[in-house]
Amino acid sequence: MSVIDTINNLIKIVGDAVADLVVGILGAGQIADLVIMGLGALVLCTAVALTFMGMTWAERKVVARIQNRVGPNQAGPFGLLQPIADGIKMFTKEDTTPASADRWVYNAAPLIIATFALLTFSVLPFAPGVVGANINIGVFFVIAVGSASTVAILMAGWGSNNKYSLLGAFRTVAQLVGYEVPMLLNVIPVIVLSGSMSLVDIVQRQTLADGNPGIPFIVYLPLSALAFFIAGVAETGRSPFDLLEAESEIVAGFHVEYSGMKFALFMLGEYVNTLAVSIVFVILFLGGYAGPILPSYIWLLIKTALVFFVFMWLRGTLPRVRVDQLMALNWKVMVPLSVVNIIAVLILAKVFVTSPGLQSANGGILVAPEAQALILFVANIVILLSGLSIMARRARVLRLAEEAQIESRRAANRATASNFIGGAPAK
Amino acid sequence: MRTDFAFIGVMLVTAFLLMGVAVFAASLLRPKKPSPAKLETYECGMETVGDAWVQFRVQYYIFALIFVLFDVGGVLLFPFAVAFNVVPIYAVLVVILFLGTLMMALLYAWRKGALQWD
Amino acid sequence: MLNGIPLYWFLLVSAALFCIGLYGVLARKNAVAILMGVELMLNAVNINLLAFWRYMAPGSTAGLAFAAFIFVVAAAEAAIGLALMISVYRNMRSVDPDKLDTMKL
Amino acid sequence: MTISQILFIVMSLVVLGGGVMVVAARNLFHAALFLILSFFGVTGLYLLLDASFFAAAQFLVYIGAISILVIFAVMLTRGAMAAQPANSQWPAALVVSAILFAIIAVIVGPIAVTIGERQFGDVSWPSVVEGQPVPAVPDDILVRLGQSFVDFNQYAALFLLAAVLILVAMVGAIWVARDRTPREVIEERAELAEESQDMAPPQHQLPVKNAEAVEAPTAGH
Repeated sequence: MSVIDTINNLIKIVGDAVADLVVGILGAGQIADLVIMGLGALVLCTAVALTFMGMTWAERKVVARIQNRVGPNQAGPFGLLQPIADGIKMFTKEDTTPASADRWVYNAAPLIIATFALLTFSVLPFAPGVVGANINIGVFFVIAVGSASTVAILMAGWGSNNKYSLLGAFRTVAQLVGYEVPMLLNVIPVIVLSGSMSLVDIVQRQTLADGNPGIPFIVYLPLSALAFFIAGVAETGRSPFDLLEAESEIVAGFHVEYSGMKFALFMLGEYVNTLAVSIVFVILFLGGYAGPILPSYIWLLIKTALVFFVFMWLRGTLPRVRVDQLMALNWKVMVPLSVVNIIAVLILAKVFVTSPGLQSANGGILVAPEAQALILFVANIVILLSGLSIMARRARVLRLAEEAQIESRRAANRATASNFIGGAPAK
Repeated sequence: MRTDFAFIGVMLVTAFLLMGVAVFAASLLRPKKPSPAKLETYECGMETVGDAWVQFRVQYYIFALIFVLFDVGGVLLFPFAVAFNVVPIYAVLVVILFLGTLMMALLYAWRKGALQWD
Repeated sequence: MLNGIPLYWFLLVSAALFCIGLYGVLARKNAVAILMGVELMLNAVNINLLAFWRYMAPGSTAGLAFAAFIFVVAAAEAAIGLALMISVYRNMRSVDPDKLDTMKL
Repeated sequence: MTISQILFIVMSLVVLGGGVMVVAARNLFHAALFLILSFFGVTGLYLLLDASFFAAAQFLVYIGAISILVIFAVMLTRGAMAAQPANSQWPAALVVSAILFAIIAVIVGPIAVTIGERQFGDVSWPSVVEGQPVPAVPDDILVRLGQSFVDFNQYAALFLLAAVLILVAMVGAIWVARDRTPREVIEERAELAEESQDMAPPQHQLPVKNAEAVEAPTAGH
């Protein structure tokens, strides 16, 4: 085995060595398996938690730069020790539970949110052969586990027994739960193209037979990728969809009563969810860990960092959307466009097939993968543009109607005013 | 496949225990000096008025129900998406019919103003 | 995954869940709680369907298709049932089925 | 005891314990949370049954969606939280449920019971031969399920019926739950009054709430 192969498969080799060690100590059997799995899970959780700390630092630094500030620069070089300082603070800060809180519910909510955020990582492939659990329902599992956070948010809102918390939890859930629908719908074209829900298979479908990256699905499905990304931003409750922590309106939303470690767990849940959405986006649309020259896990890291940078960029620049805009964007734009897009992809993928086997089975026109990608790309763009133009026309009609209404009201006001002046009885 | 789900189970337990340990360790490290004022419900510094019994608007419920119905509709599409390569071409028509019916539901909600948040 | 689990274990659990749900439907004083009981019963049905599918005909899709249909039914039932409860509550200020005997708006 | 058996027992305890608390909890919000716990246990049972897709769907639909709906409904009808969890018939309900469970347990259970001439229980389920492993689930079961959803000889009708059910549920639920404007309320009540006048001699005007708050439809009726 060459040095390059060793570097490429570093994670797998280390993992196998540890597994061999455990088997050597305990002997092969169910207990050894359990210990290996436990070690793997522990390493995974710790790695994700450390990434969380790094993410908080990176986000502060990047958003500060975007807004012409410096960001953390006191603790260590470039403020690199800031997350550790934060951690120490979180650990040692007094943690009050309101006297009127529903104790069990109040304490369980942050644990649930953090646990299920971490659980997502058990099915994500990080490199060839490096995946906690390669299950046949991977994407579906990720979306399903992501929906657990809504329950935890409601628990936090209720458990605090605080008006702001409960209202914040309600608003959050009612507004953000809807974005699960476009998320579900936009995964379907990807599954249609790859023929499997397993994340490993989806990455493989975007990789050529010789291991080089093929055409990523973002080229096939730009509209789906865009909608999935927007839905992902909204699902994680980040700016510009961060209505759940609209400080100016409902203080800090559902976690206003939380402090200390429990508050840290809510933050961890948010950032870990963001990381998970970034990685899932990379896997679904950017070809996952596939890439030339560099080891695959480095490629995954680069691509994920890129997606997360866009997240931070949005946070640094965009103002918060209004509630009604948020709902309208979801139900009146993204869901109908996604459904139209699914229909188009279904028809086109059935008519233009890429393998002779499928052609002989179901008919259709045999084309090269590049041609199929081009056809789907054009269809996606056409749907997106026509959707946008319909929206623009509709917005214009609404605006004109509103202006006409204002104008007529003004005219009516003028009429009454002149009446009053003309016919007012003298005192 | 089975060991995969076993790993998910182990991951669930590990993550939960890890988070629990973090909270427990913090409870050992942190100071604990409760006072009645500290334990009051936070209301921007004002005296807390009443319970958290707020009357909610029914709009929240309507959005939730639209979401639930679309959610189950989406779930039914997943097995079809996996089987897409092996189904005959008329199957696409069935799914289009399915999606069209869902769109009719969305259109109804739209026309009734249920998608309008105000 | 079924090492040493006989089919009737699943059937007994499902029967017990169904009866718990039935008790909830018959005995609860709040209509929302009654609907929770109905959800429990639908879950029991689904356990039964999937257990029979797994043990008797794992190659067929009949049990799975009907289980998926039950999901839709459960969602529709919850949506409409709870909407009714909210509407009733708005008009009557109560969701106690014993008090809802007027048949008037 | 195999690991599967232990897991099954744990999951069943979660399911049944959650279920019991759902029907016993005084606080409706707690009842809803126990309902979620019960759903979570059912997810585990589905995994034991190798129905992974259905486990995830259970998680998504029941825990992520239906329970949200239930909690919202609990909140919206909050003033009505009963001080007593059960109505006056609860002993009878308990007896009925227990008898039903006993009957089912006898029928499906392993113990043979002879009542009169006939013997119940101890069914040897046809294809599950004692001591033999259950046949494995084919790997492409999801593909088969997807195929059967769009096959008119199988469940295409059911599949489309599901969409229609969703449509009908949407229409019905929105119609029932949505907030009416005062004008709509008045019109609806006027219609109702008209109908009742058609059926019976008029006795009194139906009470109209907030009639003075809006412009009542003066002409037309």
